[in-house]
Amino acid sequence: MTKVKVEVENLKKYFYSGIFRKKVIKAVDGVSFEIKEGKTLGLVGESGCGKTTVGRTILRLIEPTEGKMLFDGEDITSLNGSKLKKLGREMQIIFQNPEASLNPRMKIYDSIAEPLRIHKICNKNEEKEVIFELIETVNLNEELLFRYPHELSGGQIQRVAIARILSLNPKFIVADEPTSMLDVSVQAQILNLLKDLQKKYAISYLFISHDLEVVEWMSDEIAIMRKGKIVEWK
Amino acid sequence: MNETWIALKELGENRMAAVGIVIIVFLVFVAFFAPFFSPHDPLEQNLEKRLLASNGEYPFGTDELGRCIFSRVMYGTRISLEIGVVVVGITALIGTILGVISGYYGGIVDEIIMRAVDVVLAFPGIILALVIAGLLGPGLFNVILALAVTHWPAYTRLVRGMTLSVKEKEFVEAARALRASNFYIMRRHILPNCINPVIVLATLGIAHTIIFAAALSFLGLGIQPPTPEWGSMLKAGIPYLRTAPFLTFFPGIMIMITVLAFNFLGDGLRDTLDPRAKEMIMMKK
Amino acid sequence: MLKYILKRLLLVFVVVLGVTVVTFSAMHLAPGDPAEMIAVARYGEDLTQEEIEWVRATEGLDAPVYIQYLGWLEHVLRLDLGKSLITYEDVLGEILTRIPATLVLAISSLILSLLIALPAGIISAIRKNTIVDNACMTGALLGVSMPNFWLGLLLIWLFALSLGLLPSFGYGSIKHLILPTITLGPSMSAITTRPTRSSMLDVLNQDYIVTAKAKGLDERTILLKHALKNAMLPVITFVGLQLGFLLGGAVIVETIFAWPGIGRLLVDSIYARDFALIQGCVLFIAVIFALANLAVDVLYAYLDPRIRYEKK
Amino acid sequence: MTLLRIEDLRVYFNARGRIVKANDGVDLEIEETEILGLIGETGCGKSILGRAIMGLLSENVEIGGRIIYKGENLLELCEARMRQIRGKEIGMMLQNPSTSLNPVLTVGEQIAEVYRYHEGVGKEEAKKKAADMLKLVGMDPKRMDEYPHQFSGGMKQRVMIAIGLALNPRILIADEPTTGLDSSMKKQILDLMSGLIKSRDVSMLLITHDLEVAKGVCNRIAVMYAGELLEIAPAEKLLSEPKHPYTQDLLDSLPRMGLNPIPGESPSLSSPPAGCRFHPRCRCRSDKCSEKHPDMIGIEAETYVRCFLYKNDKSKG
Repeated sequence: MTKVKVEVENLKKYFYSGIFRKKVIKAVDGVSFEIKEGKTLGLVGESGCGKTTVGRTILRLIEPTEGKMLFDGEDITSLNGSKLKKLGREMQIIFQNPEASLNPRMKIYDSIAEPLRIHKICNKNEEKEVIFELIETVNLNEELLFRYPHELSGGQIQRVAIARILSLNPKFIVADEPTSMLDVSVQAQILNLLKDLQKKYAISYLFISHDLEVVEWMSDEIAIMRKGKIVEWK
Repeated sequence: MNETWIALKELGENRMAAVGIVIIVFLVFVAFFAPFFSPHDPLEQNLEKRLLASNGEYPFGTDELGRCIFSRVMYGTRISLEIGVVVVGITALIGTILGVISGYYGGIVDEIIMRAVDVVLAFPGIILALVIAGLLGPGLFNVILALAVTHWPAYTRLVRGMTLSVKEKEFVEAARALRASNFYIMRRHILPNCINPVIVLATLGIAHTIIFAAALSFLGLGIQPPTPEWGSMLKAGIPYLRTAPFLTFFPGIMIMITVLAFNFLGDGLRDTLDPRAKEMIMMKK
Repeated sequence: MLKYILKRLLLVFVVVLGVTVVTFSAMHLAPGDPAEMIAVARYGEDLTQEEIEWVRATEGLDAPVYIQYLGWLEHVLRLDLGKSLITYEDVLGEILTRIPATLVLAISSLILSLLIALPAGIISAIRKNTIVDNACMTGALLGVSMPNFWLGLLLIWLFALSLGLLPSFGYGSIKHLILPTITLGPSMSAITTRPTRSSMLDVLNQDYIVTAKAKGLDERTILLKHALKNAMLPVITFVGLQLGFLLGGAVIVETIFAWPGIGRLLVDSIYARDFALIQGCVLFIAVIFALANLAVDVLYAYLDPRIRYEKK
Repeated sequence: MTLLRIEDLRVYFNARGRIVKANDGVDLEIEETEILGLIGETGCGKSILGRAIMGLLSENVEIGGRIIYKGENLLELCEARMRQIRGKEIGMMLQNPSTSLNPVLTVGEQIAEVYRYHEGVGKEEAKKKAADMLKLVGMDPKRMDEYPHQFSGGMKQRVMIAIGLALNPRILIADEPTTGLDSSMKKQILDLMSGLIKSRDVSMLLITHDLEVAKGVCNRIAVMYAGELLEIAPAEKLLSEPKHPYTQDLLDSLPRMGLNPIPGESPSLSSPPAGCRFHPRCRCRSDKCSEKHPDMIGIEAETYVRCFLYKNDKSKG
């Protein structure tokens, strides 16, 4: 039996607004699921249903209001400090908007090197080797390394985004509408790349999208969200 | 080609910016070498030769105490540039740091910083500077202090606004997902994306500060005579406006040229550094 | 809307309080003994220590700074700004007699500046990168770079001293108003021209202008009906912020032209180190500035339907 | 009957020293009462084509070729004549309804002004006609005094339709009318548009990147790639038996066809590859493809393709 990689129990995230914090928006309202090693859970829903918040919360980019999250059986709901930093190597995220997902003032090389430097994974000499290997994995041309993001196409940027998190060797990736802003011909490239990587490195995905067809193609299991709750499983 | 190089090249092609740079280089040269090139000691009085019009010995004439206006104007460059650069250096640095912190952390820190900004901005800048300089008494240090107190909020406001929008960008979230420290994110991701408008504002700020400083001196609340300073020279020239208008003419035009040069440069920088302006507008307006 | 105004008024209160704290602290951080300075200002240089101590005691300067401040504040809340330390005139009365002169100057300068800035900004946006545009923008830069104290002196020299057409100083007739207005108005217009232009350019690049063109509307309708109102909204806020420039400029212009406004009163009271009067002027200017900005923001909110109909 | 004929349209402009050929020799006809889909990926020049027809490109853009409408070349018309055609003869809906409506004018006014301007009717009359138009697009005419920000995205799109169809133009150019809408809303808007267009005998040029959108509504589809058309065919036929390798691959890259990617990236419009513009990504390429630029040829009835795989069939086409 494959083991469970990520487990979410009764996750809730409420946003409060108004002068007396009385207005409540229940962005996520009691969501539970588990994702097995090397498998993909698809999360579908229309805009504003809370699917993005779920992804951000698991990564602890947003603190949950209630609920529990487990990674490899360990409770990560209130992890902090160096343990949380270490978790950053295990769980990563890919974003929707290629235009905004790379720092426009950093060369592609530095963007890809960033995770290596933050987590002090290798020294300067090895760094170069690792980066060249990474871009080969995602099928990018070496020439692009010394350009700026605005000189790249959306598909290329998405590859860079994938390459940079691969350097950490993550076991779980939240893919938040990674292709919704790409052309169909390029969308297929990225989705295929994600699938190949999954096979190669046994990565688990939480694949978030509004496009049911894409999710069906990508996922082993599908949860449909509406108004903060999972309303249907497929 | 290198991005910076392209930007510099574009700046050079911008006629106004080029004029600004040439004037500024010239002024810096004048300030630096004033002791070598000024025909007279700017403080040397010669009461027999007071209020002389332009002549061979005194290119811009002499003032009410018989001092050489040309030499005084040259030395005046020093003090104006010094005030401009020092005030902007301090305020841009402090203002930017506060702005990044305020925008990035939000909450109570933001609240405190922004209320401080409100207090300073709730008051016409020159008047606040005037009150502070007036109360602390004249002198270079007090002028710089008064101008610094009134100028930092401009940077804080600008940078805070930019930080708020950059913070929402996905690359910042990506860095957070990488578990980069807040300091790292501010230094590597937020700051570089705010810096261009700060450079523009700082350049225009030098222009602004030079006028303010001269205004303070003009009102007798800044640099005091006999120090050669353009604003106080103007003030000293008022009684002789009818008989010897050149007393006010030369310092005035120097202020204007200096300020204009920095405004030209700032304007040119705005065109080259502002990515929105760079975008080609191809659809019909 | 009412809630918004109330919130803003509260902020005005906080901010004005802050400003007075700053000036009050500056007064007490200032070098020298305030009691001695006041005594000198009142009675001349020849003073005994007793006389100085007497001034200190009668003016309450022996109390700790925060007590002095709270005392002052308490009087302010009763609309009592105290008496001038030197002339014993009532500060509030003194300020109120000076306000009209400043308002006349500010309003005439504001009108003049808008009459120049709005057409110049709009035309340079429409005729972007033409000679007209370049001329307007260069003119604006020249205007911003022109110190108004120098401009004032040049105008006096030319129109009053050389040509003898206008009075060089004083207050009372339209003629007296002309030179101060020309000193202040155009330099403010120079500041407003650029934002007007860029706001207009911004609007002209919006999709709804393309929609208007696609409807087949003519240039005039598009400019006057579709572009202008949108472009003017940000300019209104900007003009609000520039009121500060106007008040600041008034200080200098009033000094040059011996114009009996509040700006000159402030400068004179600084020269005299008349703390009560300084504090009163500061308070008044801060309140005027804050209320004017509030009025501008309310006007903006009223004119922009996106804000007007926000809560429904 | 051909309503509008585009002949050899070339739209070039200068972007930081490079010549961008946004449209490079486009030939296209819009027939009476048809819905013509113009399909293409980001940056292929399809929106430029729509704006070129309306004369809405800025002066620094170089335009060549001809756009013939009712015997007149639109590219040569004076601004005054062009204004009469815009809105009245050819209507247009822009991509993003949130930015395409004027925020400070009521939606009623934005519809009514069209009548006042083109038909010279009075204020009241125009208002009444605007109310009718709102009703027609399924909105409550009582809301005509509200401002755009008070409406949802789908509602705003309805207002855009009302503006586009207000004067009952002969052609409506709709540029990505469904971007930013949720899938259920997408369908509603498309159904509304195609229904109105059919009932009013209007032709439509539907510009979109979304094959699914084009599928349900279009009669014919033209496929654009890197500034030129690669294939034109009746919609059914194009979707069931695509001829051009690009069209085939594009369909194959849809999720339901198995998400088979096309390798590589679309070329930049300032330096397209020599020969056939698609050849670097094409799985059928031969040496000829990189050397010679293929012409658009008719191969079957109403089917045109720009590819060396096919032979010109002069009897048809």
